[in-house]
Amino acid sequence: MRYLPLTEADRQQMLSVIGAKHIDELFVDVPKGALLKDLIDLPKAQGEIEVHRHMQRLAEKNIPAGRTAFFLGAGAYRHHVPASVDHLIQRSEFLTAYTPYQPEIAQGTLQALYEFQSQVATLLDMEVSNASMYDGSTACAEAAMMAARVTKRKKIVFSGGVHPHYIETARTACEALGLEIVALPAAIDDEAAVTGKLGADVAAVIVQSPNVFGTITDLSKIREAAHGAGALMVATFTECTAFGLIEPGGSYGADIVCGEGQSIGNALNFGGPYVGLFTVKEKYLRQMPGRVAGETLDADGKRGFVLTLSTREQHIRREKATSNICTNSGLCQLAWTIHMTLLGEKGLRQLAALNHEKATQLAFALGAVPGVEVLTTRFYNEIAVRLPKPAQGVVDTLAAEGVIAGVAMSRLDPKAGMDDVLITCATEMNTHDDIATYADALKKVLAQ
Amino acid sequence: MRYLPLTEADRQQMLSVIGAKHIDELFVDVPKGALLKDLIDLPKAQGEIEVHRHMQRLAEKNIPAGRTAFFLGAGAYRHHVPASVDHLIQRSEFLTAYTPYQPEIAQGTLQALYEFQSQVATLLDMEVSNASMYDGSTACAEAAMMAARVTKRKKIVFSGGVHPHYIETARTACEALGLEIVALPAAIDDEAAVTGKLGADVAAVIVQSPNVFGTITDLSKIREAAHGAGALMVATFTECTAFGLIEPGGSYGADIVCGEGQSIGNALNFGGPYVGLFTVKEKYLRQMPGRVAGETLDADGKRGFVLTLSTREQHIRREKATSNICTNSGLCQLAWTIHMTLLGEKGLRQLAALNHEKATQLAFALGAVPGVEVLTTRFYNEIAVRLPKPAQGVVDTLAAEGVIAGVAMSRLDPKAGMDDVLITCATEMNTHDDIATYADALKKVLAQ
Amino acid sequence: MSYETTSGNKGLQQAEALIFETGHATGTGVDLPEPKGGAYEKLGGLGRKAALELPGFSEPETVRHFVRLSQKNYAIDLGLFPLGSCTMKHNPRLNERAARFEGFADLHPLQPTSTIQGALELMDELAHWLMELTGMPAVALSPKAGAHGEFCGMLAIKAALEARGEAETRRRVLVPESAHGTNPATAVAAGFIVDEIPARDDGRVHLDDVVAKLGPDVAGVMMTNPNTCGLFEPEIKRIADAIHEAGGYFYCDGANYNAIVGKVRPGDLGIDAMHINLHKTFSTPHGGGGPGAGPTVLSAALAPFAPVPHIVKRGDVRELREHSDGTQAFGRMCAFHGQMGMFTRALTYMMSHGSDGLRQVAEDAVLNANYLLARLKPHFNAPFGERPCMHEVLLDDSSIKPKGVETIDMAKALLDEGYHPFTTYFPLVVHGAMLIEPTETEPKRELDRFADVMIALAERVNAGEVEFFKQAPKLAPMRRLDDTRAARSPKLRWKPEANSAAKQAAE
Amino acid sequence: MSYETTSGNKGLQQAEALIFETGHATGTGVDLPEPKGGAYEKLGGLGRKAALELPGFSEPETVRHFVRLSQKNYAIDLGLFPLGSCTMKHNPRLNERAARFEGFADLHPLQPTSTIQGALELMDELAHWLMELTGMPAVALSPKAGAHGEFCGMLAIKAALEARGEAETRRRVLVPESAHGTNPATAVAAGFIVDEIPARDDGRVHLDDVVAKLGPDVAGVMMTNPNTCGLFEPEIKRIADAIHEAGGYFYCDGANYNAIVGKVRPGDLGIDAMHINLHKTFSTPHGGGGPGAGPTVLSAALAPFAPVPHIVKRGDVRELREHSDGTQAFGRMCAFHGQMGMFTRALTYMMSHGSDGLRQVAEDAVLNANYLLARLKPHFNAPFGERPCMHEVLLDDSSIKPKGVETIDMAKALLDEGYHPFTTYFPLVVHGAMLIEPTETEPKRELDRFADVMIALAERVNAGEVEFFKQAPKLAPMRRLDDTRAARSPKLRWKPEANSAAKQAAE
Ligand SMILES: Cc1ncc(COP(=O)(O)O)c(C=O)c1O
Ligand SMILES: Cc1ncc(COP(=O)(O)O)c(C=O)c1O
Repeated sequence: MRYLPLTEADRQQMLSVIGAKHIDELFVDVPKGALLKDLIDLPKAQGEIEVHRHMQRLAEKNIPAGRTAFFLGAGAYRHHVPASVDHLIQRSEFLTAYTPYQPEIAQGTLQALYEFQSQVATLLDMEVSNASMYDGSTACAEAAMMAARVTKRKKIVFSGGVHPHYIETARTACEALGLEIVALPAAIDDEAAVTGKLGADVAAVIVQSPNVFGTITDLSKIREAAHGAGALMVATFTECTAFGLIEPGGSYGADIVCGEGQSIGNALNFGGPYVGLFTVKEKYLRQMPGRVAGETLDADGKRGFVLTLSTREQHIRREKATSNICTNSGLCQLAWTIHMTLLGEKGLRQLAALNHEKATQLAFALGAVPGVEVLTTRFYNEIAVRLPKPAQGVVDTLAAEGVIAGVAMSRLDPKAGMDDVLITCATEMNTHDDIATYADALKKVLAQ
Repeated sequence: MRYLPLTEADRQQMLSVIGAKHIDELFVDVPKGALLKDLIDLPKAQGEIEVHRHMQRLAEKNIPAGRTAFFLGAGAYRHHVPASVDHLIQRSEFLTAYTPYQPEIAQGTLQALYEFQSQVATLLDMEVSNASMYDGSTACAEAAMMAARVTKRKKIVFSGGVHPHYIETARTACEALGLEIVALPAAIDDEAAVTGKLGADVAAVIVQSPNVFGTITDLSKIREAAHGAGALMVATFTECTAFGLIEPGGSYGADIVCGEGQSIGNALNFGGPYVGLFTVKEKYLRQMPGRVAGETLDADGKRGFVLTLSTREQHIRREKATSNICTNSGLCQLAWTIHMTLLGEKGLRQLAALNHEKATQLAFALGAVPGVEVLTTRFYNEIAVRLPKPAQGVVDTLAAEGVIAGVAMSRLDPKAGMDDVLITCATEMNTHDDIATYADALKKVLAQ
Repeated sequence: MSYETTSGNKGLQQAEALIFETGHATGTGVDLPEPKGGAYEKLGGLGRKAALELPGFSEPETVRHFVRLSQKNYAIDLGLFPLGSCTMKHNPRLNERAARFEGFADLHPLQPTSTIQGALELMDELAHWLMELTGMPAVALSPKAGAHGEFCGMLAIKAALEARGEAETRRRVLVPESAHGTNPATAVAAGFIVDEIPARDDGRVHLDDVVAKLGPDVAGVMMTNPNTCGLFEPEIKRIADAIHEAGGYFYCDGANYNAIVGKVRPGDLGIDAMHINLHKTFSTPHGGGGPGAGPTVLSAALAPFAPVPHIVKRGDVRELREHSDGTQAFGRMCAFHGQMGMFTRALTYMMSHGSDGLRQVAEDAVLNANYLLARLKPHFNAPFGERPCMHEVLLDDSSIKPKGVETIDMAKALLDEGYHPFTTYFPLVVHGAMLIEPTETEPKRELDRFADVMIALAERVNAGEVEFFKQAPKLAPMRRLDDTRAARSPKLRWKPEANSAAKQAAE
Repeated sequence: MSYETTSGNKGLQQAEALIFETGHATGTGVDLPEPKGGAYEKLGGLGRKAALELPGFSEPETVRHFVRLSQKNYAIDLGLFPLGSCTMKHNPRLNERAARFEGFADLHPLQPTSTIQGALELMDELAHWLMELTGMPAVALSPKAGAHGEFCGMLAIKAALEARGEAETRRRVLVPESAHGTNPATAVAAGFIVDEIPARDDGRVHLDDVVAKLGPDVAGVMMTNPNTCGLFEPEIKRIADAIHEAGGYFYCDGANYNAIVGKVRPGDLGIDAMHINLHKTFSTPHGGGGPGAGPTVLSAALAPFAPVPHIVKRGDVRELREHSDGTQAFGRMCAFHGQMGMFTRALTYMMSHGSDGLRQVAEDAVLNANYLLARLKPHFNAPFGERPCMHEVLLDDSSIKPKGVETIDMAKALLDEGYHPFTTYFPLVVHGAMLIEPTETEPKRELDRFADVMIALAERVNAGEVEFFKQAPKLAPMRRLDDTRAARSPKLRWKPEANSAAKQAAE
């Protein structure tokens, strides 16, 4: 077996050093009957050629985004990741390292983490960032739980613009802890509904901007209302490139800003692995979940980095930990940092402007299709449109034509009562032709 | 421009340190009128997205071997290269290093070279290997020239089984030096014709086994005849995996054994880059072309490796050099070494046996097609067959059916008078189904 | 041999400042068309006002920065990485290739299901392998790492209790003292109360201790098997039976599954839920801290409560059920379907090994650990060394501490010898623990060299060379780093005002 | 800080033996079906008899072996690699990706042309770029490196002379003393006789010197421009005219084309043939010694003699002409069509830069070199430093040698500072030459750091620290290696009998 270096001779020799005759003597503690005599009924070992072929066959049963006119976002975005990013994250020293528990031989990972934290905090205009969460949805759930810890309150209010999957993820986690989730009705423009709903029992109000319908929101009023009620404001997001063009939650005084980082450095990957970004105000640092790298000195007085503040974490605090998270999104976080380093302020601003430009072109093109109404008026790269037919059927029909038009709101939330709403987005990857193809195909489908 | 780090501010500042006002002041030596004022009429800079798209579009105008039933060899072979090979050769420290002129910071390259030389010499059963040539054809040409130097004679005899492109490459190089090339008529079994032709003016007889028709030859008689005439025997090859199963030239007492290494570690790449293998008897070492790594000690007495015997080479010997070669096939040679390390004796023997097995299956299947005659009786993984029609047309027709059947001998050598001969090969990549598809398609085409 | 160079480099070891110290806002490594300007701006006046101050680098500078950083890391690809509980095995490169196939990597999780049939089939195949290997009837693929899998399993238990109307009454979860920190943290996150089973001298959980704690308020137990001391729990089956009898469920932490894959099916031991760290047993790369994946197998009792999404097969076509309404699913673990990029790697790994190779994995992992145990036992205290271990060797510093050398010093001395050390001070139940997990991908000669080094270090302890250890590491990229200083006044990000000070320190 | 470790490692620097010392014939990292045996054997009794004794490694061991080796190398990705004449610029990663597209990498050179239209189109595009940039009407793509391109160009000259019936009479080729070794070696390989043009104090080739050597037996001249001293040849155009007038041809070594790409077209200078090292100017990776690619542009006079294969366009379809019969082609350079893998990379590079970016390449390369010249001139002797240089700075050791420090010592001291040194002792016409080529992909701060280091070293020379230099390197993976010993009794491969001795040395 190509991955197993021991030879039969090695095995015999090692057993004799151990003083055992047969390998099963080392499994003595396994209860009688539970030690399998036969092989489990699964295929036997296969060579690279065969396995490669099998995986390729499976891959080719899918239609990759790049082979279509592609306008789907809603939590995951198709951006160009420079070739050097994937090259660098595949370096053995990054790819096959563990969590940097021995900082003297892990400065590569640690310095990159420190740079990541610095970039994320800068991008989101926040004071402190952790070293990543699993993804945006779990980061958002952690924010809800953290807010409950900070405020010692039990009610979490979700604005009507938060991605339904984020709400469900948080609901699953929070209800187990006995927290109450109040999810306001889905709304293209969700600001007004939130500000009214905040009583003295609210731990946090969670808002998303750009929201799931693409709407961008001035969060000042919500922040005022939240803070007025003694609640935290959590600002979440699914598209982090937006903050190259619009103000992030931190600029509106949010207490926690968290969301999905996939857009930078990471491929679509059918939903994972992604990278959750998580930032807080410094005063809440001790309640922050997840790892964090910090600066220190070595015995010679040289600057270096270590994982720090681990008394918040499960391996020290156990049942009193701020979270149970252990393994996080290391390599995806590294990809984020590398891509962000390549972008810099200049590249990020250009990228964001380009996304916005494509989205305005898309809005214009779709708005010109008879029967289609563009619902989102302030947006970054995503919009919601109302169709004269149920959106799910339109999406399916268009897919057969090679157009991935977006996602029907009814798929994300069947109970929202928005069956005719389609969420659609454009990025720097969309050409003018793509947009024309989409609009033409939509016109045809709607005319049928 | 994403690859150019200087900013405009840097440029201005640097010019002022230099004491120049404008960059063109640094180009003062360019003759008046030759310094271009305008941009050359070519497209301007493009981003990764656009260039990627363009290259992909070109790539997709080809039909990759793997998307066909593929049976083409004749100098380049489709084998499986383990994924780890490509991963390792892309390590920055290998990929972006230069020729190891500073051995203290190039031991990675140098030790790998030493291992390569050791592996190649072992595989070919020869005493000394160099550090690689461009490819098999140029290695063979170098062997011809080296034989002329060693023997101080001017006639090179090519057996009728040598790849026609190798003969043409050697002819081009040798005739410039005033050497005479005698190419014997192409012959499936070329042994007998050679032994008769060797006079006292012959510098070398060059034979290939497996030859271009796949025939493997006992080189003992040719060796005897060559040495009897005071000539060298040069054994060349295009398929180095063969020597996991058959005796290499070295075992027959060849003076120079050289050929193509592509089969191990290297993709088809439409013909290049490949890696030429070049080995000699130790007594001819000082006449060997190309670089070579050797063992030595450092100032602390530790073993290390350096490029050595450079007094043979152009950068020291200039017009008296054994060759003008400078840049060779570094990274392809590294890929060869890595793949060979993965194979080891065990894997190589299995690989070779598997190739042979597939080729016998192929010979059997094609032999059963009405009108087809299998011409090669002793072979490794390649055979020649006689078709009842001109082979070129059959190849073209089959290509349209998704079968790449091999190459018509008339394409390699239109003057050989073998228009009905097809050269076809099988490797570990061919499935049973592939072979059946091929045989069926051939049957149909021949029946038309 | 050492002197201060002008460059700050030491031979091949390159000094490297922070990007914030050397980059600038106009630097960039991407070429994008200049935006056409605000003509069509639809931002509603919410455009970003202040400068971002994010440094950018050209591609050459970026590549160099991260290549330089990378060389300050240790990694499996450099040598033995015997970090106990972490299963640092070789990461096959075929897996990396497969994960990057366009048909997997360039697939959006919300594409119409007609366009993702291969992806769903792959998930089903992976599920099949996991279920067959563990002998369990169901698996939830979506958990994103081990701890997330624990959370999934405990939520399934909670949902099952709820379905029985006992969620309010059964809130106590028994967790051995030796458990990994994620276990108690997870139990609490799932709304349970942790009740610790105290450690025993033999490193095992005793049936009696469990039985003593059972009662009508017990939701279940969270045990690790093989456990964190590297031992198989001999009474596991009987403990499971006792728990079930008492109306509770058995959660098994499967982090150490590598020791028994193909040899023992957790389903045969009475387990109700177990996460599998694909980044351990099934070799998806650790990547310096993630990503992982924590599919969680479930017993028949818990299967109905598995979280969405579910894959539903209708004839030849696979569909996704994405909402829990109308099902017993307890909810949703994350936005999408889990760590697809890890699924492709893990399936590639499994198919490469096959049922025979996976069994050999367990045997070789256990053999390698016992071989190290045999070689090291004469030189160190092995608290449970009387019986064979599983895939990990547990030593402690009790024989060296009296001579002034602790576990941490031994670890730092290993850095100079070119090794990543063992896991230090875990499990907590053994003082000065050194937990060594070689894994099956180490050849014998690497084990021997490591054992030689450990023994040579033990001899230095015996020779009284305490300062040697306290000064270590001396040959690593950095000397010992000051954790206390880092935690005392945390500096967690680069800040412009700290700029010049930091720059000085870097030089 | 240094001591002998038990493992032989020093922190992250891993000791690593030869595969022949640690591998064995039964080890393997591939899984192939066991062959079914000899039933169908068609070997005619010529099967391999003796054991091969090729060592094999599992994949984990193989990966580790080569990763460990790799870390003993310096590379562009680690830092400045100012090796004059080698143009060690950044290698963009997009190019690596493009070269690996299945549609290029998995293509056989002899596939029917209907299946390779994209490949032929790519070659045509590359040819178009090269011809436009150089202002030349033809290009032979097949040469496999620079020296092979020289050979191609000289054979084209020979063929042109033959066509004129002057091949026998015109055999003398003028080559400046400063030429790279490949030039005279190539001329001889092509059957010419080398006549050296002696060097001049100003590092240039003088028209007078050339004219003095012209005659009816002169085939041509081989000059390098910019030349190996890093200078543009001011009289190049007039030299070309003189050569042409005398009935000869002008071969230009294009190794230094990076300095003028987009700024000057060689075709405007009267050049008849010039190779372009795609692995220099167009950034295909050097790979530790290759592969390269040496497409050779040809003037109208030489174009008819270009070697096969030729691409022939018929309507929209491209065909290959693979035999020289019926053409004036001088023959064939190699078995197939040249270095396709380099063509994809080079075209990707060219399109990324565009005509504007390529011009900027030349300007920045020249600017960087002149900046270094300005900073270093006060501290070292710059033999031609009075005028601007092109992309290379030429220093020599005349100012330091009297103090006991030579070029080689300076080079070895740079190793400790974390740099690959300049090219040493080339060109031969300058004693103790140090030829520094920074390339355009270096940011200013890297140039400044390098200059600081060079200046600090110059100060050490002035301070009389000769031993410091003679002992260098001290921080590199190895101390100074003994070239003489290696050449005296060459050990060029591992041999079983030498096994145990070698093993001892490794330990
Ligand atoms: C015993 C044990 N349980 C649980 C975990 C948590 O797994 P993860 O890091 O994948 O969340 C670990 C990881 O180190 C572990 O060792
Ligand atoms: C001036 C000069 N000419 C020719 C060559 C030979 O080119 P190649 O190494 O590609 O054969 C070189 C390479 O270093 C060179 O510097």
